[in-house]
Amino acid sequence: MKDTLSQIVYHRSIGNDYYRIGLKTGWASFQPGQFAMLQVPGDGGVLLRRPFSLARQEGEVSEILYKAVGRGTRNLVKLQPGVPLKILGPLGHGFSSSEVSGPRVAVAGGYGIAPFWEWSLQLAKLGHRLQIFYGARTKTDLLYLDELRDAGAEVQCSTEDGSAGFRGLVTDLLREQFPNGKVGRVYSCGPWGLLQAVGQWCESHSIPAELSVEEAMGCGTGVCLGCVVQNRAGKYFRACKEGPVFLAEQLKLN
Amino acid sequence: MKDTLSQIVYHRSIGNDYYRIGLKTGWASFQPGQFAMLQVPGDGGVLLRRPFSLARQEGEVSEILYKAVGRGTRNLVKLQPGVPLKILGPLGHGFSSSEVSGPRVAVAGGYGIAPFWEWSLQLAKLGHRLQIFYGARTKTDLLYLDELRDAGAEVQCSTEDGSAGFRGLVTDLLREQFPNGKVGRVYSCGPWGLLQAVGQWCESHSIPAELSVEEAMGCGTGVCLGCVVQNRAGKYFRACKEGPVFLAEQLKLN
Amino acid sequence: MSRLNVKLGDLSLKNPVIAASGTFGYGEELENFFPVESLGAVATKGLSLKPREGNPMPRIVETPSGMINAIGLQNVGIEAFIEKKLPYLESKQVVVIANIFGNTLEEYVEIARCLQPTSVPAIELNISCPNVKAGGMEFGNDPVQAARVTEAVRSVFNRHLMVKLSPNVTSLPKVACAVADAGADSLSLINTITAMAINTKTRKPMIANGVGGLSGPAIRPIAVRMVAEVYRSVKIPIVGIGGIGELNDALEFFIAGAQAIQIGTATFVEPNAAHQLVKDLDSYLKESGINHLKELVGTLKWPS
Amino acid sequence: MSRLNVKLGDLSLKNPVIAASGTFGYGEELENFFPVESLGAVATKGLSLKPREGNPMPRIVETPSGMINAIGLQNVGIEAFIEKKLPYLESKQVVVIANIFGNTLEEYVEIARCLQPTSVPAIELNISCPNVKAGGMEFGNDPVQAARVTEAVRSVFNRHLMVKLSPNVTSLPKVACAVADAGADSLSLINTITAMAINTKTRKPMIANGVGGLSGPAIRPIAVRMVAEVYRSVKIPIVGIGGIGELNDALEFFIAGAQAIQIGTATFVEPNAAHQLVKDLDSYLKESGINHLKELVGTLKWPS
Ligand SMILES: Cc1cc2nc3c(=O)[nH]c(=O)nc-3n(C[C@H](O)[C@H](O)[C@H](O)COP(=O)(O)OP(=O)(O)OC[C@H]3O[C@@H](n4cnc5c(N)ncnc54)[C@H](O)[C@@H]3O)c2cc1C
Ligand SMILES: Cc1cc2nc3c(=O)[nH]c(=O)nc-3n(C[C@H](O)[C@H](O)[C@H](O)COP(=O)(O)OP(=O)(O)OC[C@H]3O[C@@H](n4cnc5c(N)ncnc54)[C@H](O)[C@@H]3O)c2cc1C
Ligand SMILES: Cc1cc2nc3c(=O)[nH]c(=O)nc-3n(C[C@H](O)[C@H](O)[C@H](O)COP(=O)(O)O)c2cc1C
Ligand SMILES: Cc1cc2nc3c(=O)[nH]c(=O)nc-3n(C[C@H](O)[C@H](O)[C@H](O)COP(=O)(O)O)c2cc1C
Ligand code: FES
Ligand code: FES
Repeated sequence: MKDTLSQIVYHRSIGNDYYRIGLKTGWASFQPGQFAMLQVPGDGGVLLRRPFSLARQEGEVSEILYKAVGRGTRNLVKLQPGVPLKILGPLGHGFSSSEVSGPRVAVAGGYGIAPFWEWSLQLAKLGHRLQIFYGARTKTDLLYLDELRDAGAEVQCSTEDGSAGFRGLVTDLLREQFPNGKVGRVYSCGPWGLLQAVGQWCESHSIPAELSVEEAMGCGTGVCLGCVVQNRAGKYFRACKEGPVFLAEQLKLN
Repeated sequence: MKDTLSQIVYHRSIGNDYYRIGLKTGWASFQPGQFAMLQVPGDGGVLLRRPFSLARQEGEVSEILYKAVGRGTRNLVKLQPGVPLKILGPLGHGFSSSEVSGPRVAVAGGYGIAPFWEWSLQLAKLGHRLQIFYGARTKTDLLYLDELRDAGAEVQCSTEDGSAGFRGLVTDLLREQFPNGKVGRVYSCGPWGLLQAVGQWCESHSIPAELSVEEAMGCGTGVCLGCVVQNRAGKYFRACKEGPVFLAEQLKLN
Repeated sequence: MSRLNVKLGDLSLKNPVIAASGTFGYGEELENFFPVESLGAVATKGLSLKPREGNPMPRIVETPSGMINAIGLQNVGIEAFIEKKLPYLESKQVVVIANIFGNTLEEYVEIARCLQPTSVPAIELNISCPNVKAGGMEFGNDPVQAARVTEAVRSVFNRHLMVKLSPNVTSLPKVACAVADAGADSLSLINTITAMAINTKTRKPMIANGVGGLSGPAIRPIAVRMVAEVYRSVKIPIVGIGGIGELNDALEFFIAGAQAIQIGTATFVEPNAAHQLVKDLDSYLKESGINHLKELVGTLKWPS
Repeated sequence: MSRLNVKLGDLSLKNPVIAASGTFGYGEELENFFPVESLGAVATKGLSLKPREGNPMPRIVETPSGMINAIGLQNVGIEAFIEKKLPYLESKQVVVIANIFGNTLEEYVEIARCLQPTSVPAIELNISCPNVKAGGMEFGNDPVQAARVTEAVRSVFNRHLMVKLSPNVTSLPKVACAVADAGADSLSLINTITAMAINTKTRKPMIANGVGGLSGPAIRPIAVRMVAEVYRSVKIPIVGIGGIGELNDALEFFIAGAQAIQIGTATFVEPNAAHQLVKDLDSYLKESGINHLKELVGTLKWPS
């Protein structure tokens, strides 16, 4: 974890308000699921940094996949290569590298796919293949498909409108593929509703699951207590420090 | 006066924190001494627009000459051609086009030279030659020299350190050149100390003088009353509306 | 745009967007940008009994997402206003809210008396200006004083009486209740928050007056909170003010309980801000299938 | 850096930069960025008698140049603090200021009693937290209550007692004087300003608690004004807080009358902010030929 004055190396629109930004962080590596707090332009009084999953480390360059949704990200879009930006990271705890018996399955929703690019690559190096179930609203919200396949992952998609892959929720696709829940471990990243459904399904089949949560963050370093999630005993944990990846059993899923 | 979403056409450093920025305003023309309120990037909570003299209108493009001094201008520096910026103008009252008997003399300090580029051109068109006395701290603070000469003006410079032209204050140069004060009309733009000295000298020789003042501005449109200057009776006038160019006799010069 | 009309007690506005006092001159200055009559109303610059020259310069300074001002109520005085400025506004048929300010209770009453025989449909009682030495602020900071001046003005002016509250108090609901009981028809809030910035080179305040009033987006969250609080404690209509620039800002105030809003500092940045907001509000209601603005007012879901 | 050392009454700090309560955890979290002992002091997260889980989510939201928080004083409780968190800070030999908070006067006293036998050299009495239902705020908003709790804690804790004031009052000097008379050794100000933001889609507050506390650059001009006001009315040392991020911000507070300052929200944006400020302050004094920071304190030139 350190704060780096990086430079934008590339910055590309990939349609539908999604962007890929490459920053020269010089970081050696990161654990997929870890994130960074990125400085965004200060227009309109934007003060805090924004949290983004780290998607890829290639040499000195770290990639982030982001969707322009609000004041900060919409202004970020305007910055061109060469512009310096502060980035604090890698932060938090990513997916675990523990031994697994049975298929390793990732379930991603929307830009929640980001960590699974690097994760596919890292697992491939260890001789494992990640089976990714990837849900989105529509075809153009499916991102990184080529990258994931090149990384050795097996990707099955679903869209809500049926414009690509399975029509429906990605968790339905998952249920269909593993009717008996014969899965070694599940890694999931996406909206809370997805994490809940994944967590509950895994629980019902006693599959160990790791869920990457998304909470508003003030600091990313554990000092503000603004990003907490509750465990089943009602105790709060910091998403930025103890998470963002938690074991499903640690989280209050309803 | 209108508010235009213009585009940066060019943006060039000319050394020493000075920049020339060209904006596609589509304005037909302006009266030299008039100014515009320019949007600057909002980093650090910058809220208000910034006032700048209009230096030149060429076709659809208006030029501003600015010095990067604070939060707003230092962030402005980073913007590249193509970026859209709102600009409100032309605002206020510029130098008057009244008949003059005797030489027309401009006295400028620092970036106060800006309005005299267009003014030289406009006067030249009417067959008049502007005699410019231009003072700055040092050689590299002397700007637009070629432009002014190309515009038909006669330029005499002074620098405080003697690195170019007369060594000393531009008002001393002026006194030296016109010991008897045989001048038709004086136009001046620069720091308050310069305007005071120019105003007092003109008064002692009964030369009509027009002084362009620089005050902090909230709105530029006359509604905030934040930019006032006092006349000799202690009454306040708005620099953005009744000014920024005032007759010396209207201003309390001490 | 009938979905936008508002009735503040007996005062009808065609829409809820009002130009805030001190940020719109006397209504003439921005006629190049939009017709003043497109606004719900215009609150004039604060008017005093005699003309005032206001404070020395510098009078304004930018702060993060805000600005401090200490104009010191420079204005033409009530007489010149009625003679020279009011006719323009009358000719435009825009609702005029005369913002008034006195050094003493008697001055407030005297100004209100001058306005009674005019066409001005509403007074906004400024008991909250931090930029003058005597009067103003003291009234606004004390429920008893605030009620006294409200009552006194009430007794000489029989049209709409709006009272503009100072945010620089421990309990705004207390002042609000006192003022409502004393006969105010509506409340407008908030005025600026007393603030200071220092030039660290000269070690002088950035504003000649020393302190001034903070306005702009920086204070919006404080203003929204105060509107929501006051809405829970008084029954008379509330006009929300503080850092409103665009649609979403205004919606926050309506949801918190404001029936109308005022645009201040935003007009400095975007001369067209108030006019644009009227249009954006109308489109918003239309697109959201909301029949009338009042369906929004006070719909805030407080946590249980 | 001897030009930076500060004596707040009997409390010696090696420099005037303090990490603000609730923005620096228990001092361990940022050890990757700089040695905690490079700061003048660390104010702990607000400590209560029993552990507190704090408020539900969402707890924070960004506003223009600021943020609102309603963490609700999530903390380990005084006992676990002393056992588990204090040893780390003791090992670093950094000055610890224990920020404490009670629901009742008795709780305040009880916590202070627990701290008396420890090594903690100073208590910061938080009578100003807007994010809990009972206690806190009420003490801070009323001079009499503020004095009562100060006096009570004073009687059981014999080292440095700093009292942290709430800005949500009509007259901060009144509260400041009452607290000083009741035995406070120093005052820290300001805590956050009560504020609200609304999600206009759901019509719910952006913060689960409804209201929260506004911090960050947006409130700096208000904080500077309050420090300048309080400096004129009390003799005990003042610690300035509110939107301080960089050198010039801190200088404003020193000139206004603060002998030390705290860095809060800035640490979220720049984990290194407090540490950097120590260095920048030292360079500034050196380059300006100022022998000691105290030459700056309270040098504000008020307008005559
Ligand atoms: C651990 C983590 C990983 C993330 N990874 C990605 C990613 O890989 N790609 C991506 O596009 N987005 C990601 N997000 C969401 C991303 O942080 C938000 O979209 C972004 O902060 C929105 O900023 P804004 O200024 O555009 O929006 P605004 O709405 O203007 O932001 C206002 C405030 O709310 C916060 N906020 C708004 N939306 C979210 C959100 N969904 N989650 C958390 N905070 C939010 C902002 O950080 C900011 O503080 C991640 C969030 C977290 C917590
Ligand atoms: C009529 C007029 C014409 C001007 N013409 C030019 C010009 O042609 N070229 C040029 O370089 N500058 C010009 N200036 C000065 C220019 O407006 C300031 O340099 C600029 O506003 C500084 O902004 P900042 O954000 O960099 O500084 P900051 O110090 O961060 O600004 C903070 C606030 O103070 C105001 N301010 C700061 N310095 C000045 C100043 N000198 N005059 C007025 N307001 C100030 C800003 O507008 C802003 O509101 C002119 C000013 C006026 C009033
Ligand atoms: C430059 C300036 C002058 C003001 N003058 C007055 C005034 O004369 N009377 C008054 O009641 N309020 C006055 N105000 C306060 C505004 O009407 C408004 O209450 C305040 O600025 C908050 O709104 P805003 O954040 O939208 O600006 C003034 C505000 C500014 C910025
Ligand atoms: C997330 C957060 C938590 C805080 N927790 C506390 C607290 O526990 N006790 C306290 O006295 N102040 C607390 N504060 C207030 C700060 O210490 C400080 O007074 C305030 O934020 C203003 O300073 P700033 O603008 O530099 O942040 C908290 C502030 C924030 C932003
Ligand atoms: S984001 Fe501040 S503690 Fe997690
Ligand atoms: S800048 Fe607002 S009146 Fe001149």
